[in-house]
Amino acid sequence: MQPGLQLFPDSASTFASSVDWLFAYLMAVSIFFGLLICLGLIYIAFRYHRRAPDEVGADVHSSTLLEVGWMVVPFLLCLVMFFWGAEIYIAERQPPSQAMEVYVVGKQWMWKLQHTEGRKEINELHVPVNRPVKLVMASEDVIHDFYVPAFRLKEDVVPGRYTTLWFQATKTGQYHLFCSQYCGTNHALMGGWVYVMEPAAYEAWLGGESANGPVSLAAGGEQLFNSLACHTCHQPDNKGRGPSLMGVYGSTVKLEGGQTVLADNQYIRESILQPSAKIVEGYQPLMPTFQGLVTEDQLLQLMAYVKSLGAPATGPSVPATAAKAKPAAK
Amino acid sequence: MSESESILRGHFRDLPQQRATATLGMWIFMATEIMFFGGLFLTYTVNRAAYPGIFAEASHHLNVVLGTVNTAVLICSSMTMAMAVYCSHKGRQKALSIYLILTMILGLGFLGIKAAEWTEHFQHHLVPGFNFQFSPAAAAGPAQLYFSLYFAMTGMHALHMIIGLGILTFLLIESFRARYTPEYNTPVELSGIYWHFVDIIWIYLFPLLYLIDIHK
Amino acid sequence: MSSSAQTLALPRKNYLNEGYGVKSWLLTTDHKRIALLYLVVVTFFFFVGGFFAVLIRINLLTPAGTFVSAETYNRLFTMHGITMVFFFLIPSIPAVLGNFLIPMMIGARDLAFPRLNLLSWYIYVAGGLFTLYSQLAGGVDTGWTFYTPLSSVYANGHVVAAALGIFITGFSSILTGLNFIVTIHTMRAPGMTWFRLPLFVWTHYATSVIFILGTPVIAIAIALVAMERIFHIGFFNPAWGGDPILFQHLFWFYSHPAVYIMILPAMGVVSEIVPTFARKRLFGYHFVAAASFGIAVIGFLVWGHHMFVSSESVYSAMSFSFLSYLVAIPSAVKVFNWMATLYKGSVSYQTPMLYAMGFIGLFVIGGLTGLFLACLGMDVHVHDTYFVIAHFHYIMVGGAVMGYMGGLHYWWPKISGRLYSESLAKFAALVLFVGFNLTFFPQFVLGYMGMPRRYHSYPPEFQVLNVMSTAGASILGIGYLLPMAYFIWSMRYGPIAGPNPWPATGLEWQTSSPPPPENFEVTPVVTWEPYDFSGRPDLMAELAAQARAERPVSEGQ
Amino acid sequence: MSGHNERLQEAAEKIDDQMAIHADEHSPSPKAYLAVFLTLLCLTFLTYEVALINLGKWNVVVALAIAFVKSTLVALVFMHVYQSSRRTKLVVVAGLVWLFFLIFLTMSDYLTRHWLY
Repeated sequence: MQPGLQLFPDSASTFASSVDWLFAYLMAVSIFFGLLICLGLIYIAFRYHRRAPDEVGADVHSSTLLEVGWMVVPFLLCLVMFFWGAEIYIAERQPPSQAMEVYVVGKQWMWKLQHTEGRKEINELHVPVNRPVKLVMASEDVIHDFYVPAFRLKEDVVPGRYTTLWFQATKTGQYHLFCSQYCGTNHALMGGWVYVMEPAAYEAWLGGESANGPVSLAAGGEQLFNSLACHTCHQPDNKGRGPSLMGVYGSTVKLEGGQTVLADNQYIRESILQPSAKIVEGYQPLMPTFQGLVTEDQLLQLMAYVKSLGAPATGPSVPATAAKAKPAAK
Repeated sequence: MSESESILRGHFRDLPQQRATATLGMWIFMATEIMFFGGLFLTYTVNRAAYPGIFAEASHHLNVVLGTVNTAVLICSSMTMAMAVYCSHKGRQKALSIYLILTMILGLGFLGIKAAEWTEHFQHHLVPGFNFQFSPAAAAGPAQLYFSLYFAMTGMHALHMIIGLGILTFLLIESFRARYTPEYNTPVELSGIYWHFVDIIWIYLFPLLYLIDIHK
Repeated sequence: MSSSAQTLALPRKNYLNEGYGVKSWLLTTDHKRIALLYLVVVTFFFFVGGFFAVLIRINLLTPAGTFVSAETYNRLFTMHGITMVFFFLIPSIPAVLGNFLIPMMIGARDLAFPRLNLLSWYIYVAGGLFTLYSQLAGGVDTGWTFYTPLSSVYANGHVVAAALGIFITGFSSILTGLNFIVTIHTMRAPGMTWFRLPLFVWTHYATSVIFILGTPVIAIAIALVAMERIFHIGFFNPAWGGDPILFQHLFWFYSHPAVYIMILPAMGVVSEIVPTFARKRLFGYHFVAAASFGIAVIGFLVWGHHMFVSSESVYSAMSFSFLSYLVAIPSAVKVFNWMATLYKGSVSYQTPMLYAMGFIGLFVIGGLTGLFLACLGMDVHVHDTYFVIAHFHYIMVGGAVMGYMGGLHYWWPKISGRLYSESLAKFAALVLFVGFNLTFFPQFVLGYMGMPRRYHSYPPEFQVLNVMSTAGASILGIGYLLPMAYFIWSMRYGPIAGPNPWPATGLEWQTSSPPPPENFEVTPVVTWEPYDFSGRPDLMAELAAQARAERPVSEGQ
Repeated sequence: MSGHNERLQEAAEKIDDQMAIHADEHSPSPKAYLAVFLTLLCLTFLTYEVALINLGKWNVVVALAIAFVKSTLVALVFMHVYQSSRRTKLVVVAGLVWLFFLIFLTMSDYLTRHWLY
């Protein structure tokens, strides 16, 4: 980082420039009205200063036209802000389907990150430049917030559910990563760096420290699936006491009672932690809860595994995200 | 400063003004109460939407017959309270006292039945924080949430009932002293509004907690 | 300026000398005395909260933040927030100035429920004692927002005691709001129609609506947090089945409108000061009155803009963003109408007017930066950064506290019957204005740079701006001590003010200063339009008399 | 312009100055109370019976509709809202509208979580 007084943050994502342009518009409107009012006050101070002790003001005290004017004009300017801001916000919530996924777990007071290929890191995130990256985030304890000012992006990491964040870095370099939702004693220390790398350098980094390369996330999930004995009930041929998980991810599941649910991250998570909340049609609520038995990291591994069962031919992420873009049964 | 002696307080012009003031104050307090219970109703709604199945399952542990009887008891007490207010307007001192006593008995009856229900939940380990047990065990978390809300809502309601009984006791003592006349009966009128409001809360608690899932 | 010849002594009978014992104060049902009781406690909490702020700013002088530990720092900003929001800002203008003035402004002898009024002071003090206890016993480190599950499960401090304090104080707010609404409806003097009410009364009506309809919701939310913490039942903790976002909904349903509890009464103060010192009817009276209600009602529909990044649904975020922009309309109406009131006025710049102008300028900056935060794409970047801190301090300190200070200076002659030193007061106002901007303007830049709020230590590139902010805070601190000193001085040594020193048009100026216990010797009858000078022969005569008295001496202002 | 102001003023006065409530003069007769009382008891029985039938998601709707009818009856007759001033009615409506704000806007978040991901 450059020493001395810096007054504007780095811009290193596709969103950064669009947010900065929006900022410019907001500043222009603000400066215009700020100056209008302050200069107006100063003008009045000189022009209408009381000149005689018994002087009173002129008797002008209403004008409907003026009132309507200064209601409508600011509101129209605000409408522009609203639509412009909403457009960026919606884009920020719609990760492209080919985005690479990184799994993030926040806990007091560190960030744990796992790449699908298996490389893990703490308080650091390595990503390739010019490639969309989607973060799937979970919290082990309280609410945290993943914030990268240079990307102009943040999103709370809420316990009990998955939140997502996506970006496409545009400039290699090292950028601040902050936790921006107050999370307890060492909140200020819960941060680190995001390293945006050239694709080749990133690939090399992914290979990792160990000689034979890390175990992929889905493979780790499969080991876990077997060691937790999930496979005894969830057999691939639908003959177990639980439903088969082949091709479940991203599909629409029929529930007891006639409702349906989209099998997304949240559903997989709930099915592991609150299995009796939603019962698949034709099955008994026999599954025990795994609340407290699996960590958030392990849950994400299991999820990656279930996801890999979804579409074994084309690789993990593509059909899942495509399916998610459709609205679920409400 | 002899405020308590005369009916008209010093800072009012006349009795109608004083009466309108007290009535408006009471109604504004009722609006506050709506929002107070509203927070609980919202918490209930959000969580029921999250766990419809388990909430239904948990609601089956309530005694619907007792709940229905209690609803009827409370409606009866509202009737007697309404009659008490009516008698205070007409200046029927003795009938006023009798209706107040009836209302109190019905109110106590409601609380008694409620206490019996709570005892039953306690014996069945359905009180959150006190060795809560639920089967299937996988549903214990949300079921405990249901019972937390159940106790929070019925407990808050019962607290209002107890406060109401305190107010009724005060009214009864004052009515023995023949304080309420056709000219001055605002306290009875306002206590009536409060009592009916507590009734209305129960009118919503009853279906939401007991009824809507019993067919499942 | 106008201790004009006729009144050189305080009125023989006034509310201050009605009784002298402790009992005559602690058991009083006189709204004016209760207002002073509030003034004492509110001032106490202001300096408690200010003390915490000073420690926070000292700690942030260096990036490493070694002045206090992280744990202590977290407790400091939490207690700064809780004290300032719940025990200073929310009661300040309504409970002190509102209590004192509303009955007088509408020509009543007292509030509708005087004993309830006293009770609400005791409830407020009781709540304050719980919170003080939690602070002395080691504090709370949840942030004033009490976000779950941090507050309900993970935090170490005395959360339950602090929550109980806020819960109890809430009832004080509810009773005050109830009292105001009923009083405004039923206690008005003959001829005091709705559209002759001073805007101070209108804004307090709107504030009271928030008090009575918002406060119960936070009371229940805070109570649920306490229950979750004590009994380990999961309303909000996801590990126990609850939903942490639900708490945020319940919390902000009140706490966003609570911002309008702070700013609306201050707008009321400014709407009184501006016509008085411009000697001109308030421009667009009906629109300004309606704008108060607009702010109070729309204020209840925008709370979700505190949750744009907390996994709120996109649809919901968009509707909250849109509704937030609606608040801009009544805010703009207020500001432009004040400007239009000054236009072609006969403006004099005494201390209250300086505060009112300071309010307008700072509120405009606070309001305009609010547009950034209501804007979805922008908020994602600046949410939970120092940009937000700067924004709400511009509203709460630059707006609400400036309004409160302006109101105190404006009505001090009425409250105490005496004048303060005008030159000293002007100097203090200037110090406050400079100190305030130096403290908080750099924080906008810090926020856009990305410095998150509630950070005990920070990256070194943020240091220069933080040092500027701390420097400003030290100036601000002195600025607040000055008025404290000269107000106390004036209580004994200040020149006698007379009934209507500025002069102003409101009913409260039609009685002696300090007013008699029953406010008016005879119930006033109102026949004039609000803020009208030229239609008031009595005031015009007073002005002429003052002019005659002053002209030969030619006193420079 | 002044005509406009006068009309505004008149409207505001209308809301306010119906404050001389003489509820005692128009309060309902015991007969009305009895009728409402019996209706309430019948509705209580009805809501219990209907709850036993499986109507799917309509069970909630029916139960709440009956509760709404019951509470409206209590408010209008027992609490004398029907005879009360417009001001009192305004307060009641304000309470309900604010309750609607709270529940509607909060649920608009929960129920639309899947609209756009």
